[in-house]
Amino acid sequence: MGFVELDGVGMTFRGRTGAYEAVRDFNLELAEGEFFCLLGTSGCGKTTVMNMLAGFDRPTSGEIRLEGRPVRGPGADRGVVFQGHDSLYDWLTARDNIAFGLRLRSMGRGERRAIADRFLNMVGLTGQGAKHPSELSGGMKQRIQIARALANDPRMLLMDEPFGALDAMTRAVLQGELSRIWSENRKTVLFITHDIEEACALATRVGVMKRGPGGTLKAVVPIDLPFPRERTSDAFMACFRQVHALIHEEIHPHE
Amino acid sequence: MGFVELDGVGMTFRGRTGAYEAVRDFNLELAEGEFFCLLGTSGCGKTTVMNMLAGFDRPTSGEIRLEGRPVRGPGADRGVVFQGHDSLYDWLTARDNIAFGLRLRSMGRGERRAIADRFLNMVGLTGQGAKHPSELSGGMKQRIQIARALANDPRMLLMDEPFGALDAMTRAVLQGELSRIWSENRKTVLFITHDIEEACALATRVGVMKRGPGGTLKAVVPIDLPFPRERTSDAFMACFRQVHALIHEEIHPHE
Amino acid sequence: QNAPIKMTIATGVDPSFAPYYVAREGGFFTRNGLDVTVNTGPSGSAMIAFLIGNQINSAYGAEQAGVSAHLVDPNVVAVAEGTALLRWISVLGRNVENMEALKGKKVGVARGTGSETFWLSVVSKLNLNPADYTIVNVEAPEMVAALERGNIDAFAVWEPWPTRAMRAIPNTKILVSNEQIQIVRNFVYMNKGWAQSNMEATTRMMRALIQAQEFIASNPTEAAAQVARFLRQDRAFIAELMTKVEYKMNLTPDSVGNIQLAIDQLRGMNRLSKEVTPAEVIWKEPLAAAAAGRVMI
Amino acid sequence: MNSRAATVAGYLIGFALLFAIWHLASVFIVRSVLFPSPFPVFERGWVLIADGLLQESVWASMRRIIQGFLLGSAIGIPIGLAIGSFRPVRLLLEPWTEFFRFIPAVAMITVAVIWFGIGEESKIFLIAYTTVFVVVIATAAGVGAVGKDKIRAAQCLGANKFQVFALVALPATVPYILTGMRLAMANAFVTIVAAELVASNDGLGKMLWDARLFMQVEDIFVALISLGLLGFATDRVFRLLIRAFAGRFNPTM
Amino acid sequence: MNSRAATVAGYLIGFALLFAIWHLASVFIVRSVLFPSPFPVFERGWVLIADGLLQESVWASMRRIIQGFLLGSAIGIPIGLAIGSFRPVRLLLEPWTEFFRFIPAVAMITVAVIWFGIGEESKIFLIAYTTVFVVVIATAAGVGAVGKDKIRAAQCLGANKFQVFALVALPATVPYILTGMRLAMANAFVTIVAAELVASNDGLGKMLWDARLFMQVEDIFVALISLGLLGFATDRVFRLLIRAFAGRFNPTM
Ligand SMILES: Nc1ncnc2c1ncn2[C@@H]1O[C@H](COP(=O)(O)OP(=O)(O)OP(=O)(O)O)[C@@H](O)[C@H]1O
Ligand SMILES: Nc1ncnc2c1ncn2[C@@H]1O[C@H](COP(=O)(O)OP(=O)(O)OP(=O)(O)O)[C@@H](O)[C@H]1O
Ligand SMILES: [Mg+2]
Ligand SMILES: [Mg+2]
Repeated sequence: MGFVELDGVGMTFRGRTGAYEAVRDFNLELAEGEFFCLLGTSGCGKTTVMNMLAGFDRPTSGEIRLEGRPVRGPGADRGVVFQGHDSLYDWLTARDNIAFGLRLRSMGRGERRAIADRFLNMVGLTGQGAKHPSELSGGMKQRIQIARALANDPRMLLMDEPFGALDAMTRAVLQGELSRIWSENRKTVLFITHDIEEACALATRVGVMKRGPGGTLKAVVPIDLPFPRERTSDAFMACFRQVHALIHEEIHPHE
Repeated sequence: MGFVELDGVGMTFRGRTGAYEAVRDFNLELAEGEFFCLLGTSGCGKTTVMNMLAGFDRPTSGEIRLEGRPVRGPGADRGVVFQGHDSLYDWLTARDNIAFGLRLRSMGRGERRAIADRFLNMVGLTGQGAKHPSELSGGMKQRIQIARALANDPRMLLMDEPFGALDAMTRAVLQGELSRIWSENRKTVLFITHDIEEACALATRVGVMKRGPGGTLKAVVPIDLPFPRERTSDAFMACFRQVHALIHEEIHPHE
Repeated sequence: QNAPIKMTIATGVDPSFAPYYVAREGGFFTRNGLDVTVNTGPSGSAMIAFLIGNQINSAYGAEQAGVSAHLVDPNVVAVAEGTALLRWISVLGRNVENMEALKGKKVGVARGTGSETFWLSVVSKLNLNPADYTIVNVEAPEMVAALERGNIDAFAVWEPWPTRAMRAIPNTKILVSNEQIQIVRNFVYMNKGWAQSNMEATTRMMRALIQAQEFIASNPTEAAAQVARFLRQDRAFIAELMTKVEYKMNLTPDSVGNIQLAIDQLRGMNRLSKEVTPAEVIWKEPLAAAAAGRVMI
Repeated sequence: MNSRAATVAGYLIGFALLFAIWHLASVFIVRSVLFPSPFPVFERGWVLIADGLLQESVWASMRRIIQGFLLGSAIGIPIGLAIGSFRPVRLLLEPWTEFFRFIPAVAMITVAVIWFGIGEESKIFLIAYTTVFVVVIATAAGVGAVGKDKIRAAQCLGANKFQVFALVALPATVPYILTGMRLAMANAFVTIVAAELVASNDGLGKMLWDARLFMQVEDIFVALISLGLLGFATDRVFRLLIRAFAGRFNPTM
Repeated sequence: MNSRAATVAGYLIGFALLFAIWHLASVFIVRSVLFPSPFPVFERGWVLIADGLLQESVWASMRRIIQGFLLGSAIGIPIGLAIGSFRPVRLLLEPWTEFFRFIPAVAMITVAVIWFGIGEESKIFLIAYTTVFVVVIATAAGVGAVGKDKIRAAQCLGANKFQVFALVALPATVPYILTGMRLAMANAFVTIVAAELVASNDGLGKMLWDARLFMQVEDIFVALISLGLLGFATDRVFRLLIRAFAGRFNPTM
């Protein structure tokens, strides 16, 4: 029995324009401590899968289990980094946003502040803790979101293109931090990205989705390389090419 | 006299947490038909510069001129692709969002639809025109925004990380389309990105900003390669390395 | 010396309720060992309803309202006739000479108030045909505006409206005054349950009101000044209005007649939920206890 | 379907509870002749319905409410949009709206009669008067809350001030306008009672005033309950119409 | 600074215009003894101020308005949040709020007096009554408009239902609550007039009713203008307080 099991999961949206089957028969098992990267073309259903695993939406078919128990709703055991910045609290400073989860557990003010500042530091926003979200740039907001999820120290992390709006350098730094946190605590991670190199650098397994309608898991590539990974090594390059081929095939199926 | 001139432009935000000088003494001249890529670390002031050029914010010092006349406000001559998706109209379908600018010019319904469908096609969303923004994935929303700006056929395009939330393949397709449109009509483009390869592939010149506070233009690299560019060529690689070094230096100034 | 007895009474703002105001402003309540709070509302009749919940101990108002309240709660009783409104209500016409000329025209009447009672009496006393007149329901304060605008050609309403209208609008005159038709009377009401268990206070209040009435009769100018002060109104205006009424504080066959008339009128309007007699509505003990000579029934 | 059944069940339970509490209050707590238990009130209501009197009053009042409400909304929406969109308009008109909205309709009766006479017009005027300010404020607040990127996008697609107003501010403000109209509807119901104080021969307001004058407690409560239930029903219909016609503007309502 | 001057100038011009139009209307259009020109009204107002009578009335009414308004808001905000946040609460309470909000305060006078007597309490009750529903609806609408990602983020940071309610729904709803309170304030002013119909010895409402009974047109207008100006001033103060204390919740107001 895996830590997380997605068992024949499907999701059909019913809207004004009729029904749309976004995900069909999605099967996946994650062991505890795995770092799973999910790739796929835009609109194939990645966010939809993540929303179901987080417990925000109920699958319209199939079942999702966490440690054998069906997922019924969101919980502090699964920290989420959302696509977009709507999830930040406009009325709180960057620091208070990061400390929000700690406040929920009635942690003392001083301790909260110390932890929040540590994570502000980690995402490269030292000294910017007093700004409100409306005073931050796009990439800064995204980093606050990441810091908020990490500061809460969940067992599992669900991250939807967390580094999408960041420059290469900031991105590399955060990749390193995430990898370090993961190796130290062996959290289970589901990581959505469009960056194949990023996926190959971080993941223990990479999953590629078929495009929609009826998006589903098309192939899973295990990456058995030691951390930290040497991105110029031949083994890394081989992985990269394998994943790249899978995605390319998806875009141009007849070539 | 350039087509666009930014002359000693500065921007200081005054908020509850005091004043913050985001941009200082920014100087740049763009010739008509140039494709200028602006790079810089997250939070260095790229969006701020673009907002001033678009006419949304007035610089607190210096002046911006378009064809010699000071910019006083936004206009249809400068099409903008925003960072984030708040600018889409939730109450309109994807197709009507794309056709919004055409409707403003009282173009007939049929013609509008035909143009909108052409651009839907171009961004890979054929047949999805009837969906509303809330029914679209993050990447799909971004593509609708791009299509909306392009469909309006402005003289100048201001694009803030337009391809940020897209997978490599969709991104490559759109880069190709943008490059083609640009070569055909020689629009002037200001393009903000974090992807150095993307910048080198598209731009006639690449600008790198110094990090804030007081972010400003640090260096400009002209890229005199013919289009379409061969990304594996030595000349391309040289450009890439040059820009990469500039940015790297910015992150680790003392190395 | 005992602490003064606390009481709450309520009524409208109108010189026809002068005994209340004078008893307070002239200190008659205090001299009788009462500490009285006088509350005012839009009309005396509206305040009678508060006797039902025993929110107040006494009220001052018209017959119909008293009978209506008595029907809901038999504890609401009339203890004295307070004021006879001699030249108080009139039919006032604009561009019409007499009741004959008013035929086929529109008359403003404030439904459910003394205005309506009066109009019904005019019709029956002068043997008019009600079908000859178009009745328009208008609240008293809007009468003048309606007349001015030509929405109505005449109205039947109490002072100060007729006086005001005659001053403000040309070609207006009083067609009928209530002196020729029917003397309307305002009564003092009490909650019988409360009064019986507070007989001492009740008697003292009756005594204070009688003294106030006598004071008004003997010192009309000073009384008018007191009323004007209480109402924050112009002195001369109040004095003029006070000449149109007579303050009584007694119970006479006329009082009984008016209560009977009110009962009949309510029956005619299909508003009488059960039969009552004036003897049930009037309770003479308190007045008898204070001044036996004033009870003449 | 299931959710609709839950809604109806919730409403039924809610109303049943309301009447149960009323009954208990009238029997055990208040015990005043002025506060009847629900049964004599329902009985009286039934009599009035059998006589056709209640329907007549309801119809007369509803006609006035709807006319005044629609008139008030039709005036209030454009004014609110203009106040929210154009600073000079705001500065000039705000003293007016912010002044008049605190002046009660009941105090405007005399003025209404002077202008419109004692007929239907003055009643409709009073209801429109009471509707218009709520709609103005809610609409202006809505315009203020339109995301600035939405407006900027329109501007750089070439929209002039009027187009931003009509094609962005208006549709983006629809949820606020509708909330404002829902709130204003209660004002219209409240004001009908004051309006029917002026020279009227029918309507629930007149029924209420008459009943008050003659202390007919059951009639008072019949009128009150009619107003409450009518209001409830009108609000439901309004929401249904919103869902049907304007749903895409308003995912949350 | 410049913008504040423009605001004040705008207000002054707005009010000047209002009084100019009033003057012209009274002289050329309406020409009724019941519609005085502004000058005798100001004169009468001055006399009332010199006698201290106007201040007394204003103070009496404002005390009641503020007490009732604060009470109504204090009750309405949590109820609105609960209705917006919890479906069972909504289904059960909605019939109540949606029923009572259509019943005018003026019709509740009798009930208020039965419960609270003819003293201050019944007046404050009536004002609270008229405040509470507007605040409830506006608050509940605000909760419905909270971005779902904000709520989801709290849930997966471990917030229980109550914490989502208090730490996300409440602050995110503040702009709606404040708009609701601004709208409700007008209701409070409107209702003070009805409330002071009940056995009261002071206040602007009583001044208005007395003046109506004695046809003192100038006094009526003094009372109306006092209500309007007080309302205007109260609204400005309310907005300033919002800016000062709750500005970060509410960038648009
Ligand atoms: N409205 C504002 N008020 C105060 N500070 C602001 C405001 N907008 C931006 N800033 C500050 O200005 C700086 C530059 O912001 P800007 O959005 O231009 O960055 P950027 O280069 O676009 O970054 P990114 O790549 O993350 O989008 C940041 O430090 C930000 O905190
Ligand atoms: N609420 C909804 N109603 C209807 N259709 C929806 C809804 N949400 C998503 N979809 C559809 O489901 C499909 C998958 O969406 P999803 O957001 O999961 O894509 P994604 O893989 O995350 O894409 P991206 O990389 O662009 O974020 C899309 O075609 C989208 O149009
Ligand atoms: Mg997605
Ligand atoms: Mg930016």
